[in-house]
Amino acid sequence: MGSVLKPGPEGILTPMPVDVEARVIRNTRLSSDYNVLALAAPDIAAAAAPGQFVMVKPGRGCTPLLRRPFSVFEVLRTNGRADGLTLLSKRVGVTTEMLFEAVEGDVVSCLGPLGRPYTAVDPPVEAWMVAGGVGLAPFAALAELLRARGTSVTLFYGARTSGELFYLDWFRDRGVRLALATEDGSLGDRGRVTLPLERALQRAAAREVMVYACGPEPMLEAVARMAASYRRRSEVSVERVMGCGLGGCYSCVVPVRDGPNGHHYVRSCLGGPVFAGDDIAWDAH
Amino acid sequence: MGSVLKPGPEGILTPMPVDVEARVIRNTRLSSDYNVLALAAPDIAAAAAPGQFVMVKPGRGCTPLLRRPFSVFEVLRTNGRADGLTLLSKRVGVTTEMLFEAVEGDVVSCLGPLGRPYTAVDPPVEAWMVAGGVGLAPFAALAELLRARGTSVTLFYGARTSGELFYLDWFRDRGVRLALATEDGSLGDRGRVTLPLERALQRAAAREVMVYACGPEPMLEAVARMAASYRRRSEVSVERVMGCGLGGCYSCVVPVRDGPNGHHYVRSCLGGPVFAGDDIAWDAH
Amino acid sequence: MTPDLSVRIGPLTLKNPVIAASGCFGYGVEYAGMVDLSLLGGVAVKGLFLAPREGHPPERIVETPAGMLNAIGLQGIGVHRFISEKLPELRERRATVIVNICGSTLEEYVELARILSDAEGVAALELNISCPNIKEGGITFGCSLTGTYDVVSAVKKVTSLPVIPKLTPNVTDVASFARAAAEAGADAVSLVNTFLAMAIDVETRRPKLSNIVGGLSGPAIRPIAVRMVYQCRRSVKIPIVGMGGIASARDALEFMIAGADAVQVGTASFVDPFIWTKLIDGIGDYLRRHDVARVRDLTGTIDTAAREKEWISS
Amino acid sequence: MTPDLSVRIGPLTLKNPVIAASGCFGYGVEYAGMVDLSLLGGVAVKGLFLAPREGHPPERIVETPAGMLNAIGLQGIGVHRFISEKLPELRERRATVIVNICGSTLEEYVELARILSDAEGVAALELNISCPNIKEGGITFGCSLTGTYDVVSAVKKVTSLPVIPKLTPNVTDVASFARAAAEAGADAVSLVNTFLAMAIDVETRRPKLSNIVGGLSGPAIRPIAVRMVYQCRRSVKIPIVGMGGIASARDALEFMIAGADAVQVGTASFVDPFIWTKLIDGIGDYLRRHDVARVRDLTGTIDTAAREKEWISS
Ligand SMILES: Cc1cc2nc3c(=O)[nH]c(=O)nc-3n(C[C@H](O)[C@H](O)[C@H](O)COP(=O)(O)OP(=O)(O)OC[C@H]3O[C@@H](n4cnc5c(N)ncnc54)[C@H](O)[C@@H]3O)c2cc1C
Ligand SMILES: Cc1cc2nc3c(=O)[nH]c(=O)nc-3n(C[C@H](O)[C@H](O)[C@H](O)COP(=O)(O)OP(=O)(O)OC[C@H]3O[C@@H](n4cnc5c(N)ncnc54)[C@H](O)[C@@H]3O)c2cc1C
Ligand SMILES: Cc1cc2nc3c(=O)[nH]c(=O)nc-3n(C[C@H](O)[C@H](O)[C@H](O)COP(=O)(O)O)c2cc1C
Ligand SMILES: Cc1cc2nc3c(=O)[nH]c(=O)nc-3n(C[C@H](O)[C@H](O)[C@H](O)COP(=O)(O)O)c2cc1C
Ligand code: FES
Ligand code: FES
Repeated sequence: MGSVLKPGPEGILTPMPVDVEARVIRNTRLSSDYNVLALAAPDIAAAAAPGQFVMVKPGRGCTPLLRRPFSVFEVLRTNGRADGLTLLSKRVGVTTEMLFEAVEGDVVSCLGPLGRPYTAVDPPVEAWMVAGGVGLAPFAALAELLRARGTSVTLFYGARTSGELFYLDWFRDRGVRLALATEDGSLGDRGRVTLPLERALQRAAAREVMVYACGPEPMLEAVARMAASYRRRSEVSVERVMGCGLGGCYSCVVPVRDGPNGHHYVRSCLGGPVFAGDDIAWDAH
Repeated sequence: MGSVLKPGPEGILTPMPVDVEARVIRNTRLSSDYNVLALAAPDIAAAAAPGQFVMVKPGRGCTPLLRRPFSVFEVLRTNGRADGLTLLSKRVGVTTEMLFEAVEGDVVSCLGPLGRPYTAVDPPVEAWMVAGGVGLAPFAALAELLRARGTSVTLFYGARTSGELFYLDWFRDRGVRLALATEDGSLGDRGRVTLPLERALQRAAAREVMVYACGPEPMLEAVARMAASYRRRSEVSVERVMGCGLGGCYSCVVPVRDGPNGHHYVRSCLGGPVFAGDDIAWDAH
Repeated sequence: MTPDLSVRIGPLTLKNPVIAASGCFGYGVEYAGMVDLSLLGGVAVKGLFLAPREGHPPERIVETPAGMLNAIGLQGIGVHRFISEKLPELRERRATVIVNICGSTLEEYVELARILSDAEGVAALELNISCPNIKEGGITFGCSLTGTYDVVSAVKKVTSLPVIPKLTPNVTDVASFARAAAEAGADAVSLVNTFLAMAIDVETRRPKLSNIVGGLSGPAIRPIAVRMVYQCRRSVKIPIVGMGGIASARDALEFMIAGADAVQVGTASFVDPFIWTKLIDGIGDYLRRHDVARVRDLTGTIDTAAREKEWISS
Repeated sequence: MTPDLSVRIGPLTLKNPVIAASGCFGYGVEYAGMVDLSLLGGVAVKGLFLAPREGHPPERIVETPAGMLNAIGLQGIGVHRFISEKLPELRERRATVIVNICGSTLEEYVELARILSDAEGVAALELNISCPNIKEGGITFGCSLTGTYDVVSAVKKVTSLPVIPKLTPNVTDVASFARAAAEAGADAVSLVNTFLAMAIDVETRRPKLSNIVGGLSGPAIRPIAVRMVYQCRRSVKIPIVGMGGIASARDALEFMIAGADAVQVGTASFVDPFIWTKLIDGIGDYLRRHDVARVRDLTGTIDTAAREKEWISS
């Protein structure tokens, strides 16, 4: 498979996905539930844009049966050439359990890159990335891309507790400003990540800002509404159960606005996972 | 679970089986299809008698769903105490594939010991063990037991080709005489293992002999008939697809003689896997 | 709080809802040394005809994705030997014995019920009108509404034991069979028996089972079985014993929430013969965690209202 | 020897027996960049009504042991947009297009058939009378013998395209539906559609699908589907398109040996979107290995005679 560009049916150009039996290079456990899995998948790594995802299946057999979607977290490079990628994974079920337990040399089937990436902005527009929990996943790659363009980047990052805020130094090292929140108040604001975000929006006055969000859906909704009320553009990465990741099954739909009150369902694996915050019909279900 | 003795419903005393999550100590590949897997399962190893089996399931999940039966090959001892066992496995499907690929530290669920063992004989009776292919499996443990009793042991061992005759030195080291056969003639007699067996029976004249057999069913039948025609006792270990290994499912039946022409089905996990060669109604199916 | 795990199947009270499924636990006695039979909600013994039966030749089972096929053909010792050879030990072990009975004719069911009603230590009769593996009788009742009605009412006339017809899933509308059973006076229904299925060895082009077809059980069928229990729950008021692919406490709870009063476990007990305490303890833990006092309060509590939105910082 | 992989589905000749199953391959065009559509035996596109449809709200799928449930609710763009927006590209890619049509009424099936008969590039019509996820129409035809007969004969009257009713497995006797279809003039039947099933989240006690129930597909159902194909083969002479859990060439061959003339693959193509050449090549290898000249010579060749004994030094 080359990397031919094709027009996605939901109206976006994506490189042709490839299916790679990727070897595990390294598995770093960040906590009792989170791990970062490094995979040798040069073709995918070279083609992936921030916000895109891969469909992953560890092991053979029927448990799990279907692939699962994961954002491309970091792109790994050797001598400047992309040769691997990492996944930031949170243990919630059978696949993530296997990713958590994976050891060097294991093979993980990896199909990608897939989906519509975030739209990178250039200076003077500032990039504000808003992450809830494992919603951090697309933002390492996005931060690198944006910083390479000289764009100012802030990460608003919320979790239950400070022990679940990862990669803080990684972002600081790349000149990313951090605004943190924890539900137990152990680091940053006590409460949700929308707290520091709203404060910043209040203070941002005339600055141009693009808000990127990834996290649980109610958070995405809150962020999109907040951005809109402050007249800022937003892009959110939605998380849907995906059967195929390729437009085949229609499992992954989100309600997209259709005039003032209507909506229609769009497959998030093709039309997303990244959508403009304004496009989603948040009230639809 | 202790090692209480209970009367098996098919009329035999067996120790209570235990279920052990056994760690893989070592995996030795003997060829592209055969391997010997060493498992840490002291309770089973200590209780197992030659000819008994364990019900094994590698991995979690549904592939495989059911356990599979394997003979206890060797009992491993440290300072004389049984602390592990090995399985001789031939790759034929999903479970044996996983056993072939297993690495140190993996966990294999192991239930046993199960079933009716071989009846060990004492001098002056000689023990003739007849193995076809992976049918070698029960005979390492049996040879050790018999040699410890001072019984003279001969192994008749057939396979397709010399590369599939394993553990020859192991048996020689323990004073076991070998009579080999290969279908391609690369070692021992060209042809089936019944060739050297019949020759030996012809020559054995007045010696008392007990014939033990394990291998494909047509071989067992041939051996049992041959032993009977030379008026020697035989015990054969039958290989049936087993759903439970405990008498619950009635999947594993063999036809056992019932008067001159009749037969009834006996569960080989309880009444066997070892049966007197004369007891099986070879013509029944 | 120690949750109350007892459930009622008509006139019968089980100490907990976990029953060993028929045909998957021998006559129970095979397991008596390994498992304390008195801890189980019940033991459904292997299907019995009046006379002993040899069953089908091997191969009798084959594994399939997340399931297995069986065509045992109801090998069994017949009701008389069961009563004389097995029942005394089951009684001694204080097992709650549910006898699964099979007939080639309506009369055979009636005769079996009569004989077992006189035996000591039988808690209930499960009418196997749903075995897919044998030609004569059984499933012909289970696939006909009047057949189901007739066999249940005939058996009810001759016994005071609770009567639990076991329904086949191989029908268009299982709930109508539950209704027929209820109208005929069944004390409960149990479902599902296995799905008629087959597997072929493509190298030899032969069926993998000697009987050509067999019954599919195991986790593979669970979602269909749960749906059938759900449909029956909305259709009848009598207790339902649910089964099909239960392999964990969570699976058992799924059946109960869908509408089952008790559950049976077959295939999964082949994989883990020590599953029983895990299931019973797991159900207890769930009840404690969810602050439910009695397991019977779970039955049929599926919430089909629209989901609400929750925001947790996942 | 290069084996002949072509098969005949009534008047239609497919270059090989491997078809992408409806609802599992979008409108085909989604895959056009990844898969050479002209290499497939056929592409069964997503079920179409006359009008566009929104389908059910999420969650629409959930994984189950060796299978998955779906309740998509036939979201679709309607037949007119299909003809104008998708069919031209499918034609250009030289796909053999099988259009899966759904109706709420008999008239809707007829109207769809009429419209599609006038469109260029449609090879056959598959009548979806078996979708378990929608309330109106469809499966009510598929669960009634006269309904099946009526819809097939009505459609046959208005089209010269091959007509392939797709049968539901949620019935007691699937072969009787195949017979009804054959008598009504169907060119072939396809089976199975999904099994009505459900899954419940025990923590919330809510169904996992918004539609409460959905259809079970994937390897879990394969043994039941194979049995149904086998039964239909012994009951009708028209071609059979078999499906349900096919994930390898061996699985496809199993269906053909049981009686299928061609096969469809759905769920497994989600796991491996590049499965098509693997299946086609695997079938070819098998034919070579077994010295079978034409794949169609395999259909229904199951050998149900007693097994012979073989002795290999295993
Ligand atoms: C585009 C996209 C990108 C994603 N990126 C990441 C990532 O980088 N890192 C990460 O850890 N996770 C990510 N996810 C979520 C991830 O796909 C799920 O956590 C994963 O599918 C769970 O699989 P499992 O087998 O471990 O759990 P399962 O056993 O399948 O499910 C466990 C629980 O999680 C729920 N669940 C399963 N899949 C999803 C889903 N897609 N969305 C919401 N809930 C689900 C189930 O309902 C169930 O309650 C992403 C999802 C999408 C759609
Ligand atoms: C008491 C007993 C002791 C055994 N000891 C050993 C042993 O020590 N070493 C060893 O390698 N094997 C042994 N076997 C055979 C072993 O159980 C099978 O090889 C194993 O079940 C195959 O599992 P699988 O998942 O790899 O293959 P599967 O995928 O289950 O099957 C692959 C193929 O093997 C056939 N098969 C599966 N199970 C059996 C079976 N039980 N008998 C015959 N054919 C079968 C299937 O029909 C299929 O064609 C023993 C069997 C029994 C009954
Ligand atoms: C090997 C085997 C034998 C069975 N024998 C019987 C039987 O004798 N009577 C009966 O009513 N059901 C019988 N069943 C069906 C089970 O009781 C149960 O209904 C079915 O297996 C589904 O449950 P499971 O998925 O937990 O196994 C048998 C099932 C298996 C697997
Ligand atoms: C997500 C999904 C959508 C489906 N949509 C349709 C459909 O629109 N029309 C139809 O006839 N069958 C539909 N089916 C059924 C499949 O075509 C097929 O009959 C079934 O999935 C069994 O095959 P499989 O196990 O290979 O998936 C759908 C199946 C799935 C999984
Ligand atoms: S995941 Fe299948 S269409 Fe989007
Ligand atoms: S393997 Fe289940 S009874 Fe023998």
